[in-house]
Amino acid sequence: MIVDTVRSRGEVPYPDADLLSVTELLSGDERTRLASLRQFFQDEVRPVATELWNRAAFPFELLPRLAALDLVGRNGRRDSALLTGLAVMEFARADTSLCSFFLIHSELFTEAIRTLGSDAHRRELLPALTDLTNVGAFALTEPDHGSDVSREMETTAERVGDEWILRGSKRWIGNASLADYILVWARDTGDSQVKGFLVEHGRAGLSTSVILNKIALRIVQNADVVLDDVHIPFDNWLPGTTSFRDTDGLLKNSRTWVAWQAVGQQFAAIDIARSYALERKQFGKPLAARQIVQEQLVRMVGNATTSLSLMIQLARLQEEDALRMEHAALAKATCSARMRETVAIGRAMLGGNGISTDFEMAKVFADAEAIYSYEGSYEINALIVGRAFTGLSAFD
Amino acid sequence: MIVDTVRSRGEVPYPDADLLSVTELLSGDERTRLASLRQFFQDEVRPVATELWNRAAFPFELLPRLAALDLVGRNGRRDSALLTGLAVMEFARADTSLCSFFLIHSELFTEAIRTLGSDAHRRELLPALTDLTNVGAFALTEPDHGSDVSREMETTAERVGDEWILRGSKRWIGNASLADYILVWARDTGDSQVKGFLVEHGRAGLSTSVILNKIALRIVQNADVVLDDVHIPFDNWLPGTTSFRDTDGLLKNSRTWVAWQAVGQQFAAIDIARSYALERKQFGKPLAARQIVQEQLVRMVGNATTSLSLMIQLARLQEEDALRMEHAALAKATCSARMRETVAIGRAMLGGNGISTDFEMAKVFADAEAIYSYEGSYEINALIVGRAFTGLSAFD
Amino acid sequence: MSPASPTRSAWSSSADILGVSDILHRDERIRLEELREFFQTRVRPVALQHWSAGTFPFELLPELANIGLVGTLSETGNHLFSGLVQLEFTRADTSVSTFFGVHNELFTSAIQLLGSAEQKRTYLPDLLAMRSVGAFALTEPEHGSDISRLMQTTAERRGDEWILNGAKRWIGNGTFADFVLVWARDVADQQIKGFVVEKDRAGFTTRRIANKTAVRSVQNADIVLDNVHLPFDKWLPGTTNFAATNGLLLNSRVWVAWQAVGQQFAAVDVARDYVLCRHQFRKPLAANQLVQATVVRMLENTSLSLGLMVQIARMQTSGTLTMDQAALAKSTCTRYMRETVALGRPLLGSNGITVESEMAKIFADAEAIYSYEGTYEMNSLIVGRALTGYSTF
Amino acid sequence: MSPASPTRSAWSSSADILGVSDILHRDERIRLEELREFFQTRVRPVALQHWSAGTFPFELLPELANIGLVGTLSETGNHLFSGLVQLEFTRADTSVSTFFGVHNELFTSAIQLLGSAEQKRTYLPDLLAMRSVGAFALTEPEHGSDISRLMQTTAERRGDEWILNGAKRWIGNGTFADFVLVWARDVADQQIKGFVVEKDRAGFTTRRIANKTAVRSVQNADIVLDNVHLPFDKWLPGTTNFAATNGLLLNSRVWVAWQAVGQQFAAVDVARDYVLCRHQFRKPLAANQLVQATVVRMLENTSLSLGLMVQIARMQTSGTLTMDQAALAKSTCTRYMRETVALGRPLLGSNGITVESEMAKIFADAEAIYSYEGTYEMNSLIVGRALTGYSTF
Repeated sequence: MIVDTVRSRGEVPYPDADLLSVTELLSGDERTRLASLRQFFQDEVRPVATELWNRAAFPFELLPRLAALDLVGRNGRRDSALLTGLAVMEFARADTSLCSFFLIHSELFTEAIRTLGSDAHRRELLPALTDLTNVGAFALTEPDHGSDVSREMETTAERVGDEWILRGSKRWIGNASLADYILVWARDTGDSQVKGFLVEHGRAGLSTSVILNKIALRIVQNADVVLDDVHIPFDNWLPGTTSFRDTDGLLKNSRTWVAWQAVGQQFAAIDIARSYALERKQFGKPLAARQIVQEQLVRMVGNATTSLSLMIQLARLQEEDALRMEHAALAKATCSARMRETVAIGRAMLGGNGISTDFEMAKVFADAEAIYSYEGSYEINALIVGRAFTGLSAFD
Repeated sequence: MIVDTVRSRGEVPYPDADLLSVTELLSGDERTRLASLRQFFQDEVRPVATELWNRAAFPFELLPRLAALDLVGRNGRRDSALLTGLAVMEFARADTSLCSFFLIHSELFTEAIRTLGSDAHRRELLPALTDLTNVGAFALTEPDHGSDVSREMETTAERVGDEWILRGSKRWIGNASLADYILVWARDTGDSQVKGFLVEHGRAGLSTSVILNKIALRIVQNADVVLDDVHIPFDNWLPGTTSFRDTDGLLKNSRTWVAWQAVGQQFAAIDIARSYALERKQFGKPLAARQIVQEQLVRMVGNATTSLSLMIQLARLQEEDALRMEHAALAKATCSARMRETVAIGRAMLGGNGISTDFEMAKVFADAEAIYSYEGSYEINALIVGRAFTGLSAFD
Repeated sequence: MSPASPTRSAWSSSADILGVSDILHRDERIRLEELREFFQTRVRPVALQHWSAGTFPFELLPELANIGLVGTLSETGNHLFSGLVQLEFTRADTSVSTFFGVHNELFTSAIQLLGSAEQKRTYLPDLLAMRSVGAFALTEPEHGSDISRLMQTTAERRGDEWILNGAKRWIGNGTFADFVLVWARDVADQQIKGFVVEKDRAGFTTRRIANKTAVRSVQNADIVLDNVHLPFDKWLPGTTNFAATNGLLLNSRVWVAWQAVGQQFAAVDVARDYVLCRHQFRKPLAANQLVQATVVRMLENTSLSLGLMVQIARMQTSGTLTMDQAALAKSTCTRYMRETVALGRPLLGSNGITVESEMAKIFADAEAIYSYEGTYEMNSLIVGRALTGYSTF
Repeated sequence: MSPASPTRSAWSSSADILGVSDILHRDERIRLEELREFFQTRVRPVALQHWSAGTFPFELLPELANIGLVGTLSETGNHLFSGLVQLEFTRADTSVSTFFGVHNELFTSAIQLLGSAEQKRTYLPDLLAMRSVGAFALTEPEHGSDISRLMQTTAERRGDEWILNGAKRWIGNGTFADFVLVWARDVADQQIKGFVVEKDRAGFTTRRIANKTAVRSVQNADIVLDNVHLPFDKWLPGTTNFAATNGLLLNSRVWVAWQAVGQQFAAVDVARDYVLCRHQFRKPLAANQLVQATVVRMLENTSLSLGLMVQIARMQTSGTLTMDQAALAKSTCTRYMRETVALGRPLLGSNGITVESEMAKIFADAEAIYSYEGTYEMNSLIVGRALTGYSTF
């Protein structure tokens, strides 16, 4: 039973729990676009997501319709930072797994081609990527190295004549099993710098195995990737990648989009919790008519609304090209911490029904854990902010 | 207006908020003793404490009656660890400042004489100490060194003939301005070990200045102590103190008593909050009849009751002589963290009246901050436990 | 490195840093150690796979019977001992311990306490030997916390028979239990009474609740009772009104509070193993202040919870325990548990969202414990009523 | 080392790590900078001593008048600018900013919005120049949140006079204000209306509330009105019923939410200075993970609060702000503030309980902000009603 949010919309004020009148910040065209994106996510994504999540299955059939939204940006078209953020939020509000699939493809892989690839890379790859007829993945973390992968990366790329030979293994790589291209980060044995390499699906020596039994983001196909003497042409190196620092721009923005996901997750929890509290009766009156429940709803809305407010400032910094890594780290840490409290309150509001995905909330609650831990754990992001604010590094 | 706890006792179940029937753990004699101590604290201490706290004044006139309770233990008489703990709890429940005064005198100074002093020290000093005709203080922390004072202590004791010469300064020393004796910890310049020295009130070169403008434990007279070439006889050295390790036993137990104070503080907050919530009406019914308020009260009681339960186990370990520093650190950190949440809930329950000491809660709330920070900050105690549990030290 | 390998040796280094098990008699300590060894070596290793698949480990039933668990728990008069056994069971796996709790604390206890001599003779031997399994059907699709006032399932006496009609929801073990204790409102006197319904009765159907994210090995059922005819003597004569459930619900609330402690021990076990084994920036995670502070907060909550349960057990043993106290134990221990597992889960980073890490399972299971046997809020308001004299529910 | 010295230079390194002040126009930024300098150099240094003594810094009044604060705030149409000014005022001292808020947001605004032309002519010049000070008397000894329904103070019209009777409690500035805006129930039509009472009216007495642990420099009063006779024209004609207070309370709630942000900035200022200066184990406290994590949690809360207030200011400026939104701002920002100062206070250890450290004052003042202008709970239930359609108060 998907709780009928639409029905309850007509019955309560602030039907979308938007206490900020946030669309006032958009132009007329942007408002129209956001409304149609939102409608797509709510009508086409949300209703199918829970069943996919239960089966840990990926909906290839959805890709053409998703491509039609032109979210990846055909021919260089870009939405504003705020509209993009709100779109990510609304996507995650409908389903976080599919939103994550999309962000890996669009904001990590495609954006890497755009900003770090050669002209030839862009010319050859972008059309199919923006149309979602090709899908990309981004392979950075390794089995033994997550937060410290920049210093401790073990995967290597050895230049031999006109080729690179890649060796090593990667873990937790989203989309890897179904991707046409994987952007593999490896340490060049020549100069010991970390660089990015395109590895096409089907290359000899490349193998992927999907990570099963996840409790979060179950639609996303994460894989262990093994690179066993994978030979690729020299040109598969992205010329914009000469050291690990070149990931900064990508990671800064992707951290920001993940923070937007954390906002979307909160509104998803609010949508479900409010509808449930209005419909579920206890001792003859709705849960929503009880003080404890109202205070919990308001705490959720307070968390979500302040998180959204923070992200509006992040979007401003992005537009002004003033966004720094510590801003993105602050946003990611802050919004994901709020999210964790928000979904925990919401989960409990549904009682026993909150542990069945049939009521959606269990999925939202579980997905929050992935958001909290990926793109840098809470602690790592906090220490990035701490370093910026105190001038002292406390990573080790 | 002191809220009339006694009146409300007859009207509600669990009048003392004792959901553990804790006196079942005591013998008949112990129950009688605890009841009479409790009555003294509630009838003689609590009613005068707020006004003293407002003025930051110390009630010398109370000392004879306090001595009559024989809490310090005349002629070697000792209460069981559990009864002692419950007595500290009930003392703090009535007023934390006076309880702290008492603990400094009894559990730090007098206990040091008992366990680390010479026979002569014991013979000469104990009678007046147990009668509270003499008062002791304990001078360990320094202006620049709190948690790291063991390694960084700057106060020195130089042996010259039959004398020691003490030089340095101490900060935050409770009772120092009114004490007959101060136990000063100083580094022996001979062997660089930290040792304990008795400094009598009035010694040339000893000066104390009371720390004013505290927001917590305002009845306790904390002082800055300066030792400017203070000459004391050789025998003023406590022969049981040959290195800093000798403070362990004292600090372990005093940390435990402070944890009991944190429990008492919680019950104080519960007493006041419940009485207030039963008496104060809003929209025509008592605050106590509202869900939000009840959940808050139960959270306070849950915190207090589990803290008390933890301390019952600590008392068992003390009786079995199995108490280790990590147990005491766990108890101090845990109970003081719970206390902080409990008094914060209680403070807010009184609304604007909660910031006036006329309603007592403001005092309880403010005092909690001292408890949280003294006898090792929360973090230091946590890291002691962490080291014991992981085998790894993370202090620096 | 296997960060959370289910077989370990250092049991001495458990979260019981207060040495609570030292309070037990020597015989009890030995038995507890034996059972812990059984739970850790037999239950814990198979639990992960069943949890992922949402299947019940039927292969464990003979072993559970063989180790004599039902007998141990029903024979001891020391509630601290039985509580610690439940803690150790949950420490190995919450689903299987929940299955067992339903069978033992709710169904078997009901026969023992509320059944006729004849019913005891008929049912107990197989129950104790776990040749048959019981379930307990109280909550309904529309009513959880308010079930006592608003129960819709009915029992109508016609001659020597009862006819039951209605629906039940969330019934643990419901899909396969041999016997379900169904609570229904007697239409004659409007009182709620208990009836033993065998699984093959005509009109009795169960449907498994799929898609759970917590205690996934527990087989919860939606049950429909459509004109189920029962012989008169399937009514438990000790159940003349809803008050009959009080003793059962008191004990089961305490049992669930012990589960909340066991969950925390499990989280501490897994967390410590992981942070000691996993290296970052070339040192163990455990060498970081932030990591130690997190583990210590878990230990704080665990110690508070365990400390409380020692006292609850004392009052249970002395027969003075009230529902207020049981409700406080349930709400407080589950509140701490929820924080403890929320602290522990991220210590494992992304690895902590795979079932294989064990932590993901522990984290997810906490939500069931927080919400069943009365939600956190409902138990709090029971205590609130006791503290203030005002009922707000 | 002076861990929390009130004069510092590194203002660039403020808690506004999002650069919110960059949104302002250049002129506004310059003026904000000027006011911040004034608050930090003139207000902050004298605030500690007055707070300890519980005295009001009358010596500041000419300077406050001179810097033109009332005018700046009443002339700007940009609520973000005025909010940031209030933030900066509170960052220097909460008591003095509270005094000013009562005078400006509650009393002076009431004259401007609800007074007659004659009243404006009479009162405003002195109010703007701070030659006279106002207070606002709404709450009563027995009624706070429920004052609109249960107000007991009465106003009775007799010929050309009003006669006021009743008692008010917690009235900020009440002991020395030249004018108190007293709200009373008109016995004729039972509506609540506002009256300007001069401090020397017969029958009007005030008693200072002593022994406060928060905003100690604010002079709160218990007020008794014993047959106070007023000329008819002391009634503000814009106040025909309680709804007249809505606009004032909306704005004052927003102002208090800005105070909650200012408090957090102050806590961050003091915390950072301390942890950078204070050494432990021969390194700055700030080099510890635990310390950094704590400071970052403070920054998180501060950034969330400030981010929200930027949006609130936008809606205020566009005239669309509702009481629901103001209530959300007040409850949420004060919730974060309370956590922020609770994180910050122990960073200073025992030094953090002396007023001289500044942190003790900030920590204590938070409690007043959390409870006034509607408690946390009451504001939450206003939002809850909006979200659900059900009123629970």
